Amino acid sequence: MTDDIRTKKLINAPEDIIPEAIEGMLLAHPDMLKVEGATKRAIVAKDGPRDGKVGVVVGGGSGHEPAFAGYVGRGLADAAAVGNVFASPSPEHIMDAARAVDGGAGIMFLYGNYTGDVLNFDMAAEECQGMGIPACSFGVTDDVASAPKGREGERRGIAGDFFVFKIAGAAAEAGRDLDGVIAATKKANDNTRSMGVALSACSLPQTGKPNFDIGHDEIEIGMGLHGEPGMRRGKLATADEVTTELMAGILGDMELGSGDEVAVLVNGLGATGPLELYLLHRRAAKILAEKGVKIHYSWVGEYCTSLEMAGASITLLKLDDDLKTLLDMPCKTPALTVAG
Amino acid sequence: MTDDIRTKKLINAPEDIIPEAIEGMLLAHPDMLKVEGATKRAIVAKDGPRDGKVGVVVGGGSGHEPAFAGYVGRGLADAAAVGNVFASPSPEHIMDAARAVDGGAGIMFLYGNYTGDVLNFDMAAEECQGMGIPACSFGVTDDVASAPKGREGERRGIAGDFFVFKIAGAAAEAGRDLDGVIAATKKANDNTRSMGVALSACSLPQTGKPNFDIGHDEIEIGMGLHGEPGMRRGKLATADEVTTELMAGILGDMELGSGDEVAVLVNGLGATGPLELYLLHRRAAKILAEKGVKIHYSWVGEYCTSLEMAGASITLLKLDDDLKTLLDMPCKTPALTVAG
Amino acid sequence: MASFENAGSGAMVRKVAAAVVENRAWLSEIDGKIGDGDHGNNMAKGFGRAAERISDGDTLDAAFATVTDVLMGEIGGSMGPLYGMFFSDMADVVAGKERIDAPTFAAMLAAGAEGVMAIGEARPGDKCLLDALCPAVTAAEENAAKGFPETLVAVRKAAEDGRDATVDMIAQIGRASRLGERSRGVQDAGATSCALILVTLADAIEARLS
Amino acid sequence: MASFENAGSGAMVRKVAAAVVENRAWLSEIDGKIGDGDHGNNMAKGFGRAAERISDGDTLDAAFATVTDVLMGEIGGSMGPLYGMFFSDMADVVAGKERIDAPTFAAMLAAGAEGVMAIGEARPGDKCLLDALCPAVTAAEENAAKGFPETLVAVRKAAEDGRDATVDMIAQIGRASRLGERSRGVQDAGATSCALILVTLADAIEARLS
Ligand SMILES: Nc1ncnc2c1ncn2[C@@H]1O[C@H](COP(=O)(O)OP(=O)(O)O)[C@@H](O)[C@H]1O
Ligand SMILES: Nc1ncnc2c1ncn2[C@@H]1O[C@H](COP(=O)(O)OP(=O)(O)O)[C@@H](O)[C@H]1O
Ligand SMILES: [Mg+2]
Ligand SMILES: [Mg+2]
Ligand SMILES: [Mg+2]
Ligand SMILES: [Mg+2]
Repeated sequence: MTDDIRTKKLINAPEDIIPEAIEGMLLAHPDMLKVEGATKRAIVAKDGPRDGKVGVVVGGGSGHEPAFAGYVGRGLADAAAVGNVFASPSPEHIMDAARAVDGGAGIMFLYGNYTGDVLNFDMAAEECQGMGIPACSFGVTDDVASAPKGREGERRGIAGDFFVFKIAGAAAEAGRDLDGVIAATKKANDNTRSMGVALSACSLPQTGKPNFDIGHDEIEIGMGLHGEPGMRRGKLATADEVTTELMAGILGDMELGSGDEVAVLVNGLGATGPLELYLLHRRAAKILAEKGVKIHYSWVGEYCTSLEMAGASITLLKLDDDLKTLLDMPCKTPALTVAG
Repeated sequence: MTDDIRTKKLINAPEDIIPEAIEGMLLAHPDMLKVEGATKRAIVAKDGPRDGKVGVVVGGGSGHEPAFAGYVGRGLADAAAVGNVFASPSPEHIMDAARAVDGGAGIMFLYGNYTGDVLNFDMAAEECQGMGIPACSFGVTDDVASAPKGREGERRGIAGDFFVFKIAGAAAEAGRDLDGVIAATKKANDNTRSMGVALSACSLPQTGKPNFDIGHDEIEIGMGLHGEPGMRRGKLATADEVTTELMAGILGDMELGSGDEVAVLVNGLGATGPLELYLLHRRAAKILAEKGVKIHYSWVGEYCTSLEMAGASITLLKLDDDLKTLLDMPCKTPALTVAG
Repeated sequence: MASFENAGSGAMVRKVAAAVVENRAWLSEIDGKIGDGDHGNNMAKGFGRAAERISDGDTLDAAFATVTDVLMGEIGGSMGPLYGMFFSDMADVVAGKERIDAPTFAAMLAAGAEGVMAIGEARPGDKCLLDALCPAVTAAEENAAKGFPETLVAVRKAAEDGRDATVDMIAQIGRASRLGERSRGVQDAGATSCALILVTLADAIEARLS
Repeated sequence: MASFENAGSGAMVRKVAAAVVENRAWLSEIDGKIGDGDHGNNMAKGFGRAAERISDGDTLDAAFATVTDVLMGEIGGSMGPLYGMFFSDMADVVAGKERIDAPTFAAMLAAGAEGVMAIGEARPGDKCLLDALCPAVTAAEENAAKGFPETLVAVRKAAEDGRDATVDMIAQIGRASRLGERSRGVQDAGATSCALILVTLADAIEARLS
């Protein structure tokens, strides 16, 4: 009996969920988005790609909405390659996106650093290079919980994607060449650190089962974006205590001192809403204030999710003048509008 | 044993959740928001209220984030009065908001039509009038599931708040006088219809218990924003079937025909994310297309929630030229930015 | 005829508050069945805070005024205005009185019920707190001439019977009014808290009389 | 020496695909313990679609190429490129051959393993599909001279032992590599699907030989 209990979701056939969601998304944002290519997995900005501009292609598995297609639009990503739930898009999906945004100035591929994404985007980048299109494949590595200091390159990409994508998109929009976009992206990634916590599991539409077990009074500190286990399983604690632990993980890994400036992202994983997220932001802001670190801007909401998981992550982007300028540049996408 | 199982939330003491969330919200958006008044429950736009402009005050219980304080900012609401979880703000909370936004041109109070909100906002409006400030207390009544045709005035306000607030805010921003703002608000409310569905219960921070029971294969059609039962309990159905039923409820209650234009809001209640919401939008858009109804603009995301409830609602706003102009006017708030 | 001193009534109101706080979980649970599950939270927050500001020696009207201030100023929700007016209008009747006898008590309850009806526009039979309150008013008025002990017995019984009768009613007011037949079979939360308040107050008065 | 005809091998690959689809839930479940719980979904989607496009009469290389096309073109994920290269590099070895004997089979598996290592940069011992695959390659190479029957017995055993050995390993690659000691005690999902593929293929070859 209990084996029959599946997580309730508002879906049709599980195997159709991605093409149908893409269709619904295009119908919702016809002013901003279109789909290009035979695979129908490349969502392209109507008002983005143009001759002489570096094409910015983001992507990854589905289930992280609004990432990744929600960040497609003028001033941010030119296209997103949309994979199946929790699975990287294929090289063909990615190439559909790349072809649509190629403006002769090269392609910047951006995604979270997971084996599948690295393999598929790297293959697409090689294919571009084979066609004479300069291309860079770049995996975001913001999750401090996923590998120790000194092994930063092995880290996963989680909500820090948001900042790295924004910076890369703005650099391309500003007319920088591929090397310039790569330099800005790399700096943004080097300056971004995140850590998350999960309170409940999510379940994949295909299986309908929680994809890990967690006790009714437990939390997983350092949980990944796909329900991968984190650093430790602990007892549920207060918002202040949890935030203090997440901030300790982040601050222990980056140099931040009095007079420095950061952007803050408090991100909900799916079932944790603004009421709770603002409690986390409150504590994070106090910790930063105590260190004399200034907050340039904060985003609090759902920017990179794990289906319906309960939990949150905190991300800091350490700013310099250039990063600040790029972060503040206008953009218009379904998930983020920065007004000019 | 099982009696000890509480819904996990990232909070500190439950009784502190609202003041702490307000603190975190102000620390996150110091460019847009400030708090005014002794009760510390009035969140006021930094760049909103001004002499000669009608002051727009929205409000209601907490737990519906980003409603209501998320809609405070230039071009939308001038202030929000923030109640406890699922409980209207008190007349004193509301008066703190009213005093902060009074620019000599009167006050427009907007909230969802619930006994508690009506009582408290009406008392505040009377108090304003007693002080010589013209004021209108207006409850949004968009939920077709909550009372039959002919008894529209008894209906609840759910996600339709979003459209009615936006129109009222834009009318005030455009410099209309109180009568003009009331007329636009009334027309927006008359032209707005919503219907929702719940898949799971939410739980209040104080009790930590699901606030209603629902079987693992059941849905509640017409569910209110606070877990109030809806029109019928049914078996879980596909996204297309559920959308068809919600749209039938809405379209059966408003006159919409070929050539008409609408704005669409597909709203997640808390734990239902964009992947599922876009499936609902897909079906809704097809139904509208079959009727020859044009979509002017769609919003898909979490705009008015019920804590961590799983489920969604669909809202249509039937547009005329004036409503379209007001809807498209720029605004800048934590939850909604419309670029100019 | 039996009566009690107005001064020194604060302790009674604190007993009422303690009963509300004690029943917080239960009141929220029944509100969850056909409402939004917060009645106990709202009530406990309001009465809990009020109790902190009431001294045992306060007059009844002063203690009631404190309850009103907290409900109307800080609590909001439906209960802020409804119980706020209830206690405020009751306070007006006893304000300035040395002692309170049964007829005064009956007049006080009647004024409170009028206050609730004036602001909330509900009636007995709507499945709301008036279904406990109005029968209690009638019982008080009908028994006041017989003195306090009989009056209190009658008030308690009327409030509890009225509360129990809400089980079979269809809600006509508040959140549950949208449910039609589905609202039947569940006891009303507001009638439950109202009966609790009236019974606890009656018990406290009885204790002071003897 | 025993061998089988290259043409007509499509049916064998469809059997492999059927085994993968059948084990979808199980493969996802073990991936959920230290991964993201989707291994069975990814694999079943890819192999299920490929099976629809493979005819029983296809050559082994043609059938493998179809699997590769679906995995690389439509499936993505980690398995798209990893198993994509596996089948693509195996296809290269048998392409154009009339019949396939045990040494060719061994060479084919070896090329597949090289392909996986070239793209994924993992090694046996990392707790991944190579822990089933590489021992199977070695077993095939060591037994090929003895003929197909012995080779298939050895390959099956090596793949299953290799799969079982992943339980005690600490993951060094993929999602689980961030877990350190916490990744121990759980069987690797990729090694499980790889053993399943190898065992099913060996069974199918055995059936064709006899
Ligand atoms: N207009 C009214 N007049 C009298 N009592 C009412 C009215 N509306 C609601 N009630 C009472 O309020 C109770 C619910 O109170 P509570 O849960 O605190 O408020 P809310 O419904 O706003 O969450 C109902 O059980 C009912 O007895
Ligand atoms: N670099 C690699 N080389 C070989 N196998 C790998 C590698 N990375 C991961 N794997 C295998 O992939 C399996 C997980 O596959 P799957 O769940 O489909 O992909 P993902 O981890 O992207 O969700 C692991 O169990 C492991 O055996
Ligand atoms: Mg995956
Ligand atoms: Mg309430
Ligand atoms: Mg209630
Ligand atoms: Mg996996």
